[in-house]
Amino acid sequence: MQQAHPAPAGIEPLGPEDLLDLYAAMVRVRALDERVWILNRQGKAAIVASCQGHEAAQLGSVWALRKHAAAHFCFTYYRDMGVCVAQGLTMREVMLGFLAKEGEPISRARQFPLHGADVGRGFMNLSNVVGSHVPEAVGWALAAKLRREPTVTAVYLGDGAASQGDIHESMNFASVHNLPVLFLVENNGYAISVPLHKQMAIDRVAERAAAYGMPGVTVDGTDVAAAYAATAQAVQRAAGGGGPSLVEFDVERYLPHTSDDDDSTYRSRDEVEEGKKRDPLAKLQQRLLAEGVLTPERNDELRKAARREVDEATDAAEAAPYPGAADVLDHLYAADGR
Amino acid sequence: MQQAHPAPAGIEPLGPEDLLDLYAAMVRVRALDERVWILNRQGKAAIVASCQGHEAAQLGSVWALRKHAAAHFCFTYYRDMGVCVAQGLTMREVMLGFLAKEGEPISRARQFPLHGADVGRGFMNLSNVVGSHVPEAVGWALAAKLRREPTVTAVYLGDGAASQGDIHESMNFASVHNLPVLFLVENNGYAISVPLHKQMAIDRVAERAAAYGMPGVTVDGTDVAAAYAATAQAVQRAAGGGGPSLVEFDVERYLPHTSDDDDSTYRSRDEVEEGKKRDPLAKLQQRLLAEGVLTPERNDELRKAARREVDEATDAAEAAPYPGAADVLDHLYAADGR
Amino acid sequence: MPTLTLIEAVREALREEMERDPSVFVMGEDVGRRGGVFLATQGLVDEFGEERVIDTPLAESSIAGIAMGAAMAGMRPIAEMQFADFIWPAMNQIVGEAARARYGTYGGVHVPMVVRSPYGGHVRGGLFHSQSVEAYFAHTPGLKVVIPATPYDAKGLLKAAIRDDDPVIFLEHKRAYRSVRGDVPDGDYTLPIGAAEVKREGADATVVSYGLTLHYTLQAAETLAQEGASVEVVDLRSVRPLDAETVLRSVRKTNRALIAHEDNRTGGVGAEVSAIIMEGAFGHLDAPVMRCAGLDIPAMPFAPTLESAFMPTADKIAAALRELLAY
Amino acid sequence: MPTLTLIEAVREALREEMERDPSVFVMGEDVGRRGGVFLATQGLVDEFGEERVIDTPLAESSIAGIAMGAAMAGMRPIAEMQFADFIWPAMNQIVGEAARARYGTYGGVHVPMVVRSPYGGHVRGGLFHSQSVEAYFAHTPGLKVVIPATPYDAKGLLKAAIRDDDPVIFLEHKRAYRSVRGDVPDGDYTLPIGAAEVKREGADATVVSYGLTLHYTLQAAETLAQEGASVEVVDLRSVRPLDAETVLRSVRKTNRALIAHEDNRTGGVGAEVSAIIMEGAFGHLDAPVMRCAGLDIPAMPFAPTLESAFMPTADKIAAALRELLAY
Ligand SMILES: Cc1ncc(C[n+]2csc(CCOP(=O)(O)OP(=O)(O)O)c2C)c(N)n1
Ligand SMILES: Cc1ncc(C[n+]2csc(CCOP(=O)(O)OP(=O)(O)O)c2C)c(N)n1
Ligand SMILES: [Mg+2]
Ligand SMILES: [Mg+2]
Repeated sequence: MQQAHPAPAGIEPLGPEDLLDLYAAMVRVRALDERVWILNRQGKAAIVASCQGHEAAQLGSVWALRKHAAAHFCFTYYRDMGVCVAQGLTMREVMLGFLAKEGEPISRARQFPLHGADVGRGFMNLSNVVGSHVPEAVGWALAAKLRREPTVTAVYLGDGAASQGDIHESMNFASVHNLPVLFLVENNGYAISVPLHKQMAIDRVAERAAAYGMPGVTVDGTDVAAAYAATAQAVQRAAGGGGPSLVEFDVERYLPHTSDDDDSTYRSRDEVEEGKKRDPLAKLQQRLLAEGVLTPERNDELRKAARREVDEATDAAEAAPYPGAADVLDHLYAADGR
Repeated sequence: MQQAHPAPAGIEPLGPEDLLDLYAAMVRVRALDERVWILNRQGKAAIVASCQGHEAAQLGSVWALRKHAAAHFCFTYYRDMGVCVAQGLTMREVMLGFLAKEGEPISRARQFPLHGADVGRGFMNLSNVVGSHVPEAVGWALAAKLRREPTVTAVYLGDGAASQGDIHESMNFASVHNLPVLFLVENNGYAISVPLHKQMAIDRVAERAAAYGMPGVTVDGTDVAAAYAATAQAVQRAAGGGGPSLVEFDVERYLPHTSDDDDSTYRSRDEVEEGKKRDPLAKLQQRLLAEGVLTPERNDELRKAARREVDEATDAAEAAPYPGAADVLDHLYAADGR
Repeated sequence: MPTLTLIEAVREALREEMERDPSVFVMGEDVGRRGGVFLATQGLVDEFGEERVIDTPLAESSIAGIAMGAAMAGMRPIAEMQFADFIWPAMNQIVGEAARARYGTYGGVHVPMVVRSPYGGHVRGGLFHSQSVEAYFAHTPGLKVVIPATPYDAKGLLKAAIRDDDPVIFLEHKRAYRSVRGDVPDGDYTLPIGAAEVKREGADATVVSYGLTLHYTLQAAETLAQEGASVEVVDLRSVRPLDAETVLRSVRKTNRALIAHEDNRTGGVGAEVSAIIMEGAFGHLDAPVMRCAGLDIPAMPFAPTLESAFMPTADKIAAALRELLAY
Repeated sequence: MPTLTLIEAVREALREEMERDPSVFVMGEDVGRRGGVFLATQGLVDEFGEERVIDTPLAESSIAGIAMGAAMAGMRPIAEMQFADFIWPAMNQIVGEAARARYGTYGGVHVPMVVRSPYGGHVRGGLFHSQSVEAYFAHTPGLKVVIPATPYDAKGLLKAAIRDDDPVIFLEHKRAYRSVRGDVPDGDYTLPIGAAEVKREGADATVVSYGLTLHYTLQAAETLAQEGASVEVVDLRSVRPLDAETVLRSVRKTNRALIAHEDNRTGGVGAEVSAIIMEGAFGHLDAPVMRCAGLDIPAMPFAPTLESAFMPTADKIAAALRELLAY
């Protein structure tokens, strides 16, 4: 088997089974993502931020956490459907979130889709205030250190978020205290409409890592093996007491920022088409077919199964009622818990 | 004449007259600083943050701004008495501030000593919230750029301030917009009691400059020629459209943080004594005497004149009344101006 | 007179002020090519160029702080906070710095800056795209806080805010942006900041309101009119300075008052208005001053059912008025 | 019973709670070797080590945010903001994040964090070391805001705050730190957060107060007693939750109310208390509820003359009481 991106020293490259697993996961996430966008266009989902183009980074990094840390926890942001699904959020649950229906498990439809917390399944996304979760993730890692727990905390953020003061403070504190935390930057070159060169005078967010004395690396975040390997190395380091790292994934956002956005005023169609050529799903499919790991038949099956799962999830969510308002005051304080 | 610290390329080293000028200024500032500390111990000055140990950095940098920028403006912090005096604040005015008396010119005794603004004399220190002035300085530089004015803005800050998110955001914005602003870091190794290694995992604040694609340099900030030369180079760059720079001055704070502080719990006396060996005033005096630029007689005269000036300033401030409260509501809004 | 939406009025004011005064410029996230996520700044970059319409990095504290610095240096920046929910990282620069600069320098510097921000909900914005933030800033001496309810007020007050020599927080209700239309004269006019306006005359009760809730209040007043009650509606227009005179004049006439706002009830602007009426019209009151406000939960949940439960709607205001009138 | 100063009571509560529960830890600027700039944490690093007494970099937003993260993970952090004036950079983490975490996850996570901070003035702290900040947080659903006036309350309430499963802002008046002494029992006790206390009984008027001003209020009540008036003094002790019951019970008895606090008058806690009395005791009032508060300027000027002009002193409270009683 050909190894396009050799893994860093000490990291065993992903085998065919893992790659197939990852591929299946990416197929599911893509099918789900495409559907919620359609539901938005149908007026059923109020807001959608697509993870298309980011899947390899999201799933590859979770695989690395799973395999190289005794325990891990993910602080996600709105674009991280892939991470949430990898952590075990079901399609039905995701759909309940997009349609804001009764039974939505992580915020009870109080929040935007994919926002809320599921401590049991190891992820949270508390707020829409970009960057705010990063110090919280560092605090989670501090708690793990103080309690001598083996958890590696991963915090996902965009290139835009990296401009926030909170990120500076967080990376600084994490490095002073040598905390087991990974800063995983999904750099898609845009903060909504603002291109990278208006966000920073350097080429890569990873160049910032040196300012905190931590390792920083940029990898092709559309290549799942590369995303896996770079993250795995950082996980090993953190798990072994080596402290924080920054891993930057070079990815593409070839859809508008969210379903509310129209990117035609600030991005040329050529640029968008160029971006689509880096589609992580197509790339992995091509590789696996070429390597014989995936057969066309198996591929068809996977895709059909994903669509079926999405259909069922959609039907279930559409059939569910909106939450009743009787509990609108609940869970403000401990005493208000029901 | 021997040149202990050769100036960077393109920067003419300070001549004997400038050095004598600088020496005289340092003598004045030191005399003033020592007196306000005494006034605090006498219960007359409510709060004092001493600039002893920082004078070469403060005065050397202002001299560089004066000589290499067509115009300049300084955003200072509480420890920058040297900068304020170099910008023209008189001893009497400084004393009115420390004693909070009527006639204090930059805040009318509404604020701590050395806090307020004097746009005419080119400095301001609006607040005690550490680091908050840094984005404001960047905004001042942005205005200069938009108005095509040749002002170089200098913002002074401590090593402690450098941990604030605002500093990250400011340096980033300044570099993206290539603004004529200098970040002048007076690194004395402590934020009150917190030593550098608890503040950052790197050795020097200047290592952060690369994270913004700007030059960063650390110099001996107790050597006035070195402080001058490093700043001059950054000023030239900014004035020439080259954008922002970070200059870090390695200095000593061998007194407690402020007159409210007791440093004996967190600093060994040995460390403090070591620090005193780098006294910028003693070092410059020794150099100028050795080089024959300063005679013992001239030195005596300078010191006596400074003491006399301090005495007069103190007498005047002690004789002045506290401000009346009739105008306590004035200047809240434009309409409240009197 | 042309009929504009509230956001069109905002855009017109921005454009005219930038034309009038070269020291006016706009900065914020996505304000350039994108024209702002609500399109308030649409077209400005084409007309005035990238120097005066600055797409900033995603960093609210520095957006406010840099604007403040430029303002002290003589410019008239208009800083956009993309949603009011994201103003908190800028709190120190606004409340700690900008609000105190003039006072703390005895007039040595001042901060002619406007911080514009879309606020409020009922647009499926969920907990973090729906918040009302005015009470925090209305409590802060040194700031002005303007909240226009109509396109006419929006244009005239935004122009006044830009020309004001002190920092103004200018809050525009997101749901009002396109749902509220009204006549707006072409060309230049300003309205005084700090002057409330009686938007509907009445005799039996006063409702003090502002922003989107003003419109719900007017609907409620109409409902009550059909029930035979005459309700006066006072639009504060700015919550700092707060025009106590106009409020008191109305309450002294009607002898009953309700305050209606979308912000959380506890410690909201309604509390201050209630206290002002207590102090200035105690002897005139036939009933206690009442409040109809957003629920005391942290902003507005996402599900439509929960969002509606949060909102002080026309129905809820009408119900509160009936209670007030029945007292 | 030992007599302690307020800051000694704070220190004792911290020490006892850290001893009791290994998940309690302290973080902030200079809290370690230095023991805090007011010495509230003096000695803790010797007893509990550097892991549980963390000297942080100078960065308030992350101090709050990191504490919040650790709290969600099951720790009980006590984050110190060195002066309340420096809490603004942390506003987003406190108001935007910590206050909403439980609500926004339907109880999925919660934030058992305490943010301690010295507040208030009359210590020559000038514009940036004197501020009262409680109204901002009292307006925020999801937070609790505790302000003890006595050493006894400080110890019992701080222990309750540390054990509370929700974020508590715990404000300690700087001037009260060493000037206020009182009996404090050795060992463990807690006081309920959200319960006001009548600190002096009276019949002719009620003053609602808290913090340092409570002591000035008691002095004023004493003065008025000498003039023949009997004044009841209610100490709120927490301004969110705010114990409306106790306030209303007192006002229904005395029929007159004054609110006294050091914070700026406009939009302060006094406004909410006035509105609550309006709503809950309107029929009992013989006079309008009045307010005696800090001037509406951005915190307290440095010169002693100006500082005194700002403060609601015992004299000013007594004068306000005379006006109230004469109504
Ligand atoms: C503090 C804050 N400011 C502004 C916004 C509005 N906003 C939402 S997403 C976004 C851009 C984020 O870009 P990036 O971090 O690169 O993530 P991406 O969407 O590209 O994955 C902005 C400006 C916000 N949610 N929070
Ligand atoms: C935002 C903020 N946090 C905390 C403080 C309290 N404080 C005043 S000075 C200081 C240390 C500053 O250290 P540094 O920046 O290194 O300056 P230095 O005093 O050493 O010159 C601290 C923590 C403050 N004034 N502002
Ligand atoms: Mg991006
Ligand atoms: Mg320092």
